[in-house]
Parts: sequence; structure tokens; C-alpha cells
Amino acid sequence: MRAWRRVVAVARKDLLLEWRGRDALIPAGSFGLAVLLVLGLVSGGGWEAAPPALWVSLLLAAVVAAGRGADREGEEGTLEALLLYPGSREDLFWGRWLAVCVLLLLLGAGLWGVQVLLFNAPTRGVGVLVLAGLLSAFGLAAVGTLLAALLTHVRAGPLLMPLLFLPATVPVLLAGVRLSEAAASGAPAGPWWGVLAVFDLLFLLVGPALFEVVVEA
Amino acid sequence: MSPWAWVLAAYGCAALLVGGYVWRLWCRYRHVSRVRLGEADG
Amino acid sequence: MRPFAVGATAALLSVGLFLALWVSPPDSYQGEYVRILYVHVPAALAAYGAAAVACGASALYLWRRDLRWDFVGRAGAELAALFSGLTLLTGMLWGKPVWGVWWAWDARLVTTAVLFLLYVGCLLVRDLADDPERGRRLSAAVAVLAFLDVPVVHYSVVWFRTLHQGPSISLQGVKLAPEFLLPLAVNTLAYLALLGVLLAERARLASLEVER
Amino acid sequence: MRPLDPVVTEALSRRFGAVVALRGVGLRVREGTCLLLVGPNGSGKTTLLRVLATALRPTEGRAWVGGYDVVSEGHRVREVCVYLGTSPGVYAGLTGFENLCLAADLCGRPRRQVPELLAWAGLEPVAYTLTGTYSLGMRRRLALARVRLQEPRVLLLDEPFVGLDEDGARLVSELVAGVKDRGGAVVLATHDHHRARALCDAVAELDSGRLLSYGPAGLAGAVNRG
Repeated sequence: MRAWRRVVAVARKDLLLEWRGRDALIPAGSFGLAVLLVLGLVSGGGWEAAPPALWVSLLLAAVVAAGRGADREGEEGTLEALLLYPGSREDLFWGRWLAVCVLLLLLGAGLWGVQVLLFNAPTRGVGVLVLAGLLSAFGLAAVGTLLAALLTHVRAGPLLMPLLFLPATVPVLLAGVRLSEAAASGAPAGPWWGVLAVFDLLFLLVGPALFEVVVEA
Repeated sequence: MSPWAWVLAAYGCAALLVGGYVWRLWCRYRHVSRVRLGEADG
Repeated sequence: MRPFAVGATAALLSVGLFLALWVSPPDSYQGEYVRILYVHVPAALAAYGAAAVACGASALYLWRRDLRWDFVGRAGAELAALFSGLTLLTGMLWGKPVWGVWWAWDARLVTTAVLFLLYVGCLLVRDLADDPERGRRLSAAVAVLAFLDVPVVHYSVVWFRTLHQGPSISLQGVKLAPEFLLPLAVNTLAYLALLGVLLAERARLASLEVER
Repeated sequence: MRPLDPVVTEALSRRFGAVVALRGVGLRVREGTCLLLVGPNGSGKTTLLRVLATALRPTEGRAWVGGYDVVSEGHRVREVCVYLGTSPGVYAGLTGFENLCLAADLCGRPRRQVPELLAWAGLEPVAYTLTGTYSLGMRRRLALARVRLQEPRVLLLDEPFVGLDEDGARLVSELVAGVKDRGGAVVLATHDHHRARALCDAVAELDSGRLLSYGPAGLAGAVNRG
């Protein structure tokens, strides 16, 4: 009960700060938009280029969004205060994870809408896409939260973020693209639900444990 | 290009990379042991 | 023990080289290029071995906080980057004449590239951390994360390619006859021995540098 | 051999690369007392407090807070001890009220204490404005209210008087007195000896990470030298 209260408190704090400052959603969203535009431009903007463009832009936007939550703690010694409260630090991970999940779902929804407009993409199979979006948001938020915490005490941390985040999340990218294609064409999804599930399971199990190790003094 | 050129290029790469790594290890060994000897001298 | 291990590794490497360059016949399909595989495949196995060692030692370091595990973990991460880099280079030098392209989106190549990037990141995190102790902890975390992630990456790339289009020329098509198997086995053994020696020496060097 | 005293250190050392911030510091703070740490800038006061608060890991030596080892039982230490560093640790994008509610949620205290704490800290008029608009003194008052919310057994204060007026300094005295009355211990590092002297029972003087002198507040000349 107490752990749940702590998780919700951290997530609400992050989202409230985000709502007042909008300093993650707007930069990450406009960055994703720029990527989508550029990819559409070079690929000719055919509807078959839409799923890769959508997922690449989402992944790149996630790099920005996940890093921002950790940056915000840098000032005023709030991170140290947060870490020195009694109670398990896994709760802090889950709180931050929840907030990043919400941001990623908003980003994903926005980018999907723009992609439909820009690429003239079919809007069939929205249910499949929503589920794929949810599952990938869980995994991406876990990796992002862990890496952002890991890189706060590393020089040039924001530059290392993509180097670690993008290779590590290749499975989400591939699964997302194939599931989007499957949703659009009504084809069977193959092993991709399994890939997403295994990826989520891995990082939701390992993430909190490594987070505790990463943030300790 | 003759096939052997490709083969030798691959083996050359291996020799260069591994050799370079060993060389670097060796230099650092010498550096460490020199510092230790220096400390022992005074 | 140490001179013996180094000598045995050098001997194995020489025998492997001899078998690979002189004894092994050219392959009917790949021709002389098959000789590149005698360094490519063992290097790939050594890279995965080094990554496994890095993961295990890092996990042990995070658990016990014994510096000796960190030395091994660091050696493993460096060697994983080295051998995966070598695998990529030799893979490209094989791919260009045989496949006609420097790079194919083959699952093995992509997975090795991901491994290379993650371990380079691991080493960078260690060097750029604001405190050496923190650097050890953070890079250990990355080493564990990278090793767990790599199989998922591998299978997703395999399925991504194979379910979409027919597989291009893959290694599975090449049957291994005994005359190719022997040099491959000896070279693999030699590279694993080399990995072991380098791991031990790198870890020893790290411990010497800390004592200083 | 768990020590009974609330704060104990043994041969405590901490290095930052080549820089040695603490060298073999051994201290003991008894129940119901307050220890004043003095020393010039860079003498290791903040490092010592941060090691005790589990914000830093010691390089060598051991330390116990509330009877718990700061390295192996850090989570226990955090249950009995509160550290207030030089930065107040409040979110500029949240109001005073929201900051304290967050603190209450995180340490498992009821939220209904929050209005009363804001009144205690004299922040009632600005309770619903963002702390980004607060002065330094007001943010520090908010941090003091957070300490009071947690009611720690061991209180670690780093320059608690900075930016505070007489009224604010009284809040610090009340907190310290409260901890001492409950049989806890306070370790306080400051250059403001006039305000600190009245609160402290013992003085420890640090220089370049070394403990120069340690004794009852009345006897040691450290306060004047520091």
C-alpha cells in the first residue's frame, strides 16, 4: 500500500512538472515530427513507408523524452532528496517509469495521427496498434528510465543516451514495424507479440534491480 | 583483386587489431612496473 | 602456469594459421575466401564468450562488490568490443567478394554490430563517469543489460528478415566437410585460448594499476 | 557489535580520485546531544555529513547511524535519519503545499499534517504559489518543514542558517531541540558559530579531512579558531 502511494506520488510529480513546463513533450514531440517529415520526404511518402517512419520517429522522440525526466532532477538537489527518503528505491523507478509511459503513449498517439496525414496511411487495425503501442511503451519506458538514471552522473550523458538506447531497443522497432504492417494489411502478426512480451518482461524485471544499483551513492 | 588479397586483408586486420591491443597492454604494463620501481627507489 | 598458457596459445594460434592458410583446401563454392571464415567465426565466438564473461563478472561485482570481479568484467567488456569489431571487419571482407556486398542485413551481422555498439557504450560510460567507483558500477550495469538484450535483438532480426523476404545466401547453405571442420575447430580453440589469456592479463593489469 | 550511540564513525575515509576529503575520522555522538562540525572550506564537513546520510559511500572505515551500518544497511539508516544539504531540494515547479504533500507521500506520513507544518514554517501566505518564486530563505523554511514532517531520530544539517532571518533560525533551533528531546542526535556543520553555539553540546574541528580536536562545546577552543 505504501509502495503504491510512493509510486503514484513520483509519477504525479513528474507529470505535474511536465504539465506546467511541457519541457519534455514539446521538444520530444517536435523532434519526432521533424524526423517523420524528413523520413517521409526521402522515402517518397508512400503508405508502405509509413510504419518504419512512425516507429523510428517514436524511438528517437523517446530518447529525448526519457532523458528529460532525469535532467529535471539535476537542479536544486532534488534527486538527492528523493533518494534519501526511507523506503525502497524501486518505487522511484516505477514512478518515473509510469510517467515516461504516459509521455510515450501521448507521443505515439500524436505521431501516429501525423503519420496518417503525411503518408496517407490506412487507419485499419487500430486495436492492434493500440496494444502494440502499449506493450512497446512499457519496454521503452523501462529502458529509458534506467539509462537516463545511469547517465546522470556521466559526462556527455545526453550524447551517450542514443548510443545505448537505440541498439538496445532494436527489437521494439522491428516488432512495431511488423505489427503496424500487419494491422494495415490484416496479415498475421507472426512472433512479434512474443518479441514485445519477452522484451518487456526482461526490462521490467532487470530494470528496477539495476536502477537500485545505478542510483546508489 | 585476387582471392588471396582478401584473405590476407582479413588476417592482416586480425593481426593489427589483436596485436594493437596486446601492444597497448604491454605498454601499460611497462608503465605500471616502471612507476613501481621508481617508488621502490625512493 | 602463465608462460605455459601464453606458449600454448601461441602454439595453437600458429597451428591454426597453418591449417587455415596451407592445409585447408579451397571451398567449391566460396573458393579461397573460405579461409576468412577461419578467423571470422572464431572471432565471433570469442566476442560472445567475452560478453558472457563480462556479464557474469559484472553481475558478481554488483552483488559482492569485490574489485577483482570488476577487473574481469572490464577485461571482458574491452575484449567483447575488440572481437566483435574484428568480426564485423572480417565479415565485411568476406561478404564483399562472396556476396558482392560489404554489408548484408544478416541477423548475425546486425547482432554483432549491436553488441559492438553496446560494449563501446559500456567502456565510454566507465571512462566518462564522474567518479571511478561510480564508473565501475554503471559500466557493470550496462554490461549486464547488453548481454541480456543481445539474444532478443538476434531473434527479432532473424524474424524480421526471414518472414519478409526469402533469406539471401546464408551460412547455413554451406555444408561443412571434415577438411574444413578441422581448421575451424583448431582456430576456434586457439581464439578461445587467446581470449582467456588476454582476459587474465588485462585483469592483472587492472589490479596492478589500482594498487599503484 | 552494534553501537548504541546514534552516530558513530571509525577511521572513516573518503577519496575523490586523488583528492582525500576525509582521513580516518573517528567520532561518537551520544543520545540527546548535538555535535557542531567546524573547519575551513574544503575541510570535509559536507563529505562527512553526506557519508552519514548514505549519499556517499566511504572509501575506508565504517560508520553507524542509529545503530545501522551506512554501507550495508543504508535503507535502515534512511528510515531514522534526515539530511538537509545546502540546496533545499524542493521542486521549483511545484507549490509549497505540493512539495510537502510529495514528501508526506514518499515517507508515508499523513497529508493532513501539511497545512499545520506550513503554518509552523510561516509559509501559509505562499502555500499555493510555485516555490520557483520563493526567496532562498523561504525555500529553506520549506525544507525545514519537510524535516519536521519526517521526525528523524538523527538529523544531519549542512549550513542550516544560510539565507534565514532570526525567525527562520528559530525554526532550526526548534528542530534541533526536538530531536534532542526525543533522545536522538544532531550533527550540524556551519560557519555561523554564534547561532550554533547555543544548540551544541560538543564541537569537532576538521581540517583537510582530518579530525583536529573533538570535545565538549565549553572546553574546546575550536569554535573561536574555526
